[in-house]
Amino acid sequence: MLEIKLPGLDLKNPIIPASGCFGFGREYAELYDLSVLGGIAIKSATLEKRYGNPTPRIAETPEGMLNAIGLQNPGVDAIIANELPWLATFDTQIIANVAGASEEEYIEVIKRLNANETVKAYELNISCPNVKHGGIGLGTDPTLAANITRMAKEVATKPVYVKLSPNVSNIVEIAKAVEAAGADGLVLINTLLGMRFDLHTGKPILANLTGGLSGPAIKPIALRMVYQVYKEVKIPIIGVGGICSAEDVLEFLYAGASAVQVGMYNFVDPYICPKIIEDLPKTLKKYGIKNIQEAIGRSHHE
Amino acid sequence: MLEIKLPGLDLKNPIIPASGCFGFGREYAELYDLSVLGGIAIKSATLEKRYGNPTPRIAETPEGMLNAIGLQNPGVDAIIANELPWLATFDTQIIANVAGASEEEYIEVIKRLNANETVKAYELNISCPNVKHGGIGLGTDPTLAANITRMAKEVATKPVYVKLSPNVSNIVEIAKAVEAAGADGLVLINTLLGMRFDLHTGKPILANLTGGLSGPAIKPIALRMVYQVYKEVKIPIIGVGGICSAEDVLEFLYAGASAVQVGMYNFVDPYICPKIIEDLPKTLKKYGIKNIQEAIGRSHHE
Amino acid sequence: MKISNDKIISNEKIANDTYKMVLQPETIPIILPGQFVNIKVDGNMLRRPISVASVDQNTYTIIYKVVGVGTKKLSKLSKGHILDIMGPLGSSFPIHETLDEVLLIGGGVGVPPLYEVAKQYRQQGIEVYVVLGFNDKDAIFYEDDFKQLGCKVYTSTMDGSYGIKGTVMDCIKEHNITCDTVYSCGPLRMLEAVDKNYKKGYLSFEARMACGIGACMGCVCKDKEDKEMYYRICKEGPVFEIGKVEIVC
Amino acid sequence: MKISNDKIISNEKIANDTYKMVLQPETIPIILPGQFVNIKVDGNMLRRPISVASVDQNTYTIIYKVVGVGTKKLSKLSKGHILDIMGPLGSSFPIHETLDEVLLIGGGVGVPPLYEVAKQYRQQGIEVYVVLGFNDKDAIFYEDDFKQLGCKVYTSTMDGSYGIKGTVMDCIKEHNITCDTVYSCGPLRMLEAVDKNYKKGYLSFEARMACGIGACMGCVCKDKEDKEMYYRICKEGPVFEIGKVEIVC
Ligand SMILES: Cc1cc2nc3c(=O)[nH]c(=O)nc-3n(C[C@H](O)[C@H](O)[C@H](O)COP(=O)(O)OP(=O)(O)OC[C@H]3O[C@@H](n4cnc5c(N)ncnc54)[C@H](O)[C@@H]3O)c2cc1C
Ligand SMILES: Cc1cc2nc3c(=O)[nH]c(=O)nc-3n(C[C@H](O)[C@H](O)[C@H](O)COP(=O)(O)OP(=O)(O)OC[C@H]3O[C@@H](n4cnc5c(N)ncnc54)[C@H](O)[C@@H]3O)c2cc1C
Ligand SMILES: Cc1cc2nc3c(=O)[nH]c(=O)nc-3n(C[C@H](O)[C@H](O)[C@H](O)COP(=O)(O)O)c2cc1C
Ligand SMILES: Cc1cc2nc3c(=O)[nH]c(=O)nc-3n(C[C@H](O)[C@H](O)[C@H](O)COP(=O)(O)O)c2cc1C
Ligand code: FES
Ligand code: FES
Repeated sequence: MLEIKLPGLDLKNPIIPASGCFGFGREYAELYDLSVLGGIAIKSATLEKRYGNPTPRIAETPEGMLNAIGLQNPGVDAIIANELPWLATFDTQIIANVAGASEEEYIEVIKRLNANETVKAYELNISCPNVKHGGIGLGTDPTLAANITRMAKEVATKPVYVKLSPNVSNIVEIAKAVEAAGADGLVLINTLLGMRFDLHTGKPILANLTGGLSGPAIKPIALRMVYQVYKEVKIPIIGVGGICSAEDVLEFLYAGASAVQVGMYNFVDPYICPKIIEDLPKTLKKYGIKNIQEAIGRSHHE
Repeated sequence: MLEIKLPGLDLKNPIIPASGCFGFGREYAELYDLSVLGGIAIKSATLEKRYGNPTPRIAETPEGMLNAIGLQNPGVDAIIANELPWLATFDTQIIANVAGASEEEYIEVIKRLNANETVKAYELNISCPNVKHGGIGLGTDPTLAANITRMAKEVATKPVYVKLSPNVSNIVEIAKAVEAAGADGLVLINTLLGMRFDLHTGKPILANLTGGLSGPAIKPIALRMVYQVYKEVKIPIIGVGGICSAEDVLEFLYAGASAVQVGMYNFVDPYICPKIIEDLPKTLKKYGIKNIQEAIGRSHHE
Repeated sequence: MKISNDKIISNEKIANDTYKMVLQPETIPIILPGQFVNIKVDGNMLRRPISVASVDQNTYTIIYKVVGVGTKKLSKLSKGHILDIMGPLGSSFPIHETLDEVLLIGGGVGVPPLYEVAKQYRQQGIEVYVVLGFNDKDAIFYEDDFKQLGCKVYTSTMDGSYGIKGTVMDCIKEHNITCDTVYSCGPLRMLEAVDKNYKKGYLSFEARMACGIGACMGCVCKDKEDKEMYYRICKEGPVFEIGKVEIVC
Repeated sequence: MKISNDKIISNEKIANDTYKMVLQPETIPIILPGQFVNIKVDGNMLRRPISVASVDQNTYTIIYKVVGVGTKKLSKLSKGHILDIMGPLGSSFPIHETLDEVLLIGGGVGVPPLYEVAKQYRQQGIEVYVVLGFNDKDAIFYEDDFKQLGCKVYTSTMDGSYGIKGTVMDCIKEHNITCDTVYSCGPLRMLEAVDKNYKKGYLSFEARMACGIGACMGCVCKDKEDKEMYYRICKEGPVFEIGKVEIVC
């Protein structure tokens, strides 16, 4: 009742830890068997190793947090060499999140991952500031978003999901542009830009000044975007933003998501993903839903 | 130490209940003397009486709420006749929030309020869907935002503050457009668009489908926008979004706000405004701030 | 209206998912039958509106059903816990001294606010018919309490596991209750039926609320005739004269 | 590492804004000196990392200072309350059996994790010098506890209201302590000074954390030499060999 098939992804259940919130799974593998997961979206891969932003990188907010990690990762080659073979030992679907400071970097990362059999799909993180466009995220401009999608689709040998930024006036416009450019699916949403200030110093808490807001606080915004986009596109949507219970998953399915990702709540409760997977059948039953498929987009039906 | 002078507004302290969260003050006047408040932003006034949206209009979210009231108000003439004379009996500064379904409606509302001495400033609510522009808020397009500001400034006999929508890719662009069009100040931010779903029916909880997200959940977003806009404009900013303590006020001042508005927290604790006003001097002292002025924009200094 | 720190004196399950909580306020306010209190639940933003079921010397009682996170949390609280409560709020069921008999129609957790009405009428020696509707036998509560006041109590269940099978309207028909002044509280569909069948009396409504005191316009309903006229359920309501409010199910 | 529901056995103020909490876990894990636990505080998202000060039969002790909302809430909890705790986490202070003497340098709430180090060295009969730095007399704690272990304890305060006036480095100079193997924990400026003046030993660092287990990269620091190399304070740390980590104040 929990299975769901999406382009490239044969999910035994719709629960996927979100990129950046699960590393490459090693820490969580000490706590539970990763094979229980529907899939895993691994930390954003860039071409070269990246250290990321200076610290502090973390600030707490009401029912949420800000992060400004800055895409710290060992680089795509190291990921292929050290992380993917290990991840291949688990019975779960690996989604490679791809990022870069220029369009060319995305493409090169994808090229290197193409040959790897462990990776089942790509997730383009188009929220990060792009040096070629004056530090603007590709995700805030429909033309740029469509362009990188098209470029990715040209080289990718696996389905391409595009992970959209919520910091936009019109999410539907971006989603449609990305769909028209050939995206196989959408991931909604990345973090909202936020800030906190230190009461003593008067300065921003994060060394990077601003950071990405995630957690239950943003759930209503994520739900709204999934709902609006579902109405206007045909490709499947993976919902993400503030999920921390089977009830939350159900809300995202109703809104139009076909699967979901769990982000910062892994930090609050490292067992949250297996817990949700365990709760999901009871919860579906409680609300009279026979299977995941029946719940997807239910708010839009008749 | 708490006084602050802004265009048209001579505030004894920087605390102002936000529009729509305080009605016309009558309910709260039963609880405390409204003269303790720096000012009051009254419920959005439209030309005619408006009933607003169907119910349910309210949904709860983590550290926040959604509302879809739909600008229910008795219309500007009734406000002038019944509410403003009564509000005039308090020693506080009245800000009239102005809304409309077309530019002409805003202008007509302003014209009728011009003669009223109780109103010290206008606050243009440009977040509401505008019939003339296909239901898009004027606040998501810099040209439309500048245009309504210019029109308002032409007829207004009192300073005009523009209350911006946070549902935009680039808040600075809108803020600068509005400043260039003659705005005397900015109010940042209105609500973020969100949704919730009923687990039993699968349908959106709000009859209006979407609603405006407010409360502590959105505070980091509001702080970020105040910070970004402060860097780029010269006109004063009134900060709003999730404020529920004197510490929150201090964060907004650091970010660049000259005064603040308190919205949905009035519902959680109807005494929140007088409480914050009482706490503010201690809090400033605790963090070594001599007066409000010293805290404004502190995160940007040296 | 005031905000008060009320102490939980007891909090016990009285039926399926249904709890009865006795609260002791700092100072005892005047609470009229049908009024509600608005309860802050730790970790939730909006207060939960719950009707007052009965008022005693220096305590009052509420009955609530666990339907979501807030009422779930309430059900876990123990004796001695202090709750942040706003109230009493809203309009009340008027008690008339010139009536011979009244009919109280309650459904589910709409039953409690009628108890205080029954009490006050019985104190005046007026005949009180009480018709209660529940989903099933396990959901039933307060039947005996009404009987102890000397009311004539008739109960129905939707599944027929107790009393008359069917709605409260079925129950009234079945028992040939002819009293024409009603006081009613319960699910909207029930209120709609009562509104259709009676001309005299009062109905109590629910709505999702934010402020609870009339400031936010979150809880409005329309006048039945004048579509321009609206009422705030938290302020002009929750109790309205029958026929006054447009009922949209 | 595991998640455990630990019961508060006691929670008392031991100095200005400083509290000592004794906790009883469901099953007693092996906790090494210098490791920390990550505590969930009701109503807050991120867990609060706090070092373990000492480990006993079936309890362990933490010492924390009230600096913000989370520690404030902790300070209000009473005996019997159950806390959701993740741990033990991170690296530990290695205990060497071949040393003659060690010098522990602690500042403020950096003092507690050194207590278990002192205990283990004293159990081996090794000479332990302890230099403690506090802001003022009212902030002092644990001085006697170290003395009772048989350590040589020297205390300084920034305002001179007790012991040597000045920093821990002033105190070491003043008392001519020459021991060259140090274990240190405290404010970053203090660690910087210790790092500059000693070649042998261990430092324990702090960072704002999200996951606390090495997954999020929230808490990283850089290697002092190889700027490409980084460490996670929650995983490779919080304890590092002196000279290993780049210290940016
Ligand atoms: C005037 C009034 C009197 C009431 N009296 C009683 C009573 O005596 N006993 C009783 O059991 N219930 C009563 N209710 C209903 C009660 O308020 C809801 O069941 C309760 O708020 C649900 O909270 P929750 O957190 O458990 O549910 P959730 O669904 O988790 O609540 C989410 C949000 O929706 C609101 N909400 C959900 N259901 C309702 C509802 N039916 N009416 C209003 N708001 C709702 C909640 O207040 C909260 O803001 C009354 C409602 C009103 C308006
Ligand atoms: C490995 C480690 C061990 C520690 N051991 C102790 C100890 O034994 N005793 C003690 O009193 N303190 C210790 N701290 C510091 C302690 O974690 C913070 O004082 C505490 O988290 C503050 O929480 P708050 O809610 O009171 O402050 P707030 O300022 O309200 O916290 C807001 C956020 O910032 C984080 N934060 C604030 N200050 C710090 C800090 N100095 N270090 C890390 N995160 C911070 C909080 O965890 C929270 O996520 C340790 C920190 C680390 C990293
Ligand atoms: C610490 C942290 C690091 C993240 N890193 C990435 C990343 O590298 N790439 C990416 O696409 N999203 C990243 N995200 C965003 C999450 O994948 C997710 O979209 C977002 O946090 C919203 O989900 P949540 O509310 O469940 O956390 C990160 C989020 C957090 C909290
Ligand atoms: C119930 C409700 C009604 C509101 N009505 C209006 C309105 O009429 N005009 C307006 O400009 N803003 C309105 N707002 C937005 C608030 O003024 C404020 O900008 C927003 O709620 C963010 O502040 P908060 O987080 O403190 O609530 C309303 C908000 C709420 C919660
Ligand atoms: S709940 Fe705010 S007006 Fe009724
Ligand atoms: S806190 Fe997440 S890696 Fe250290």
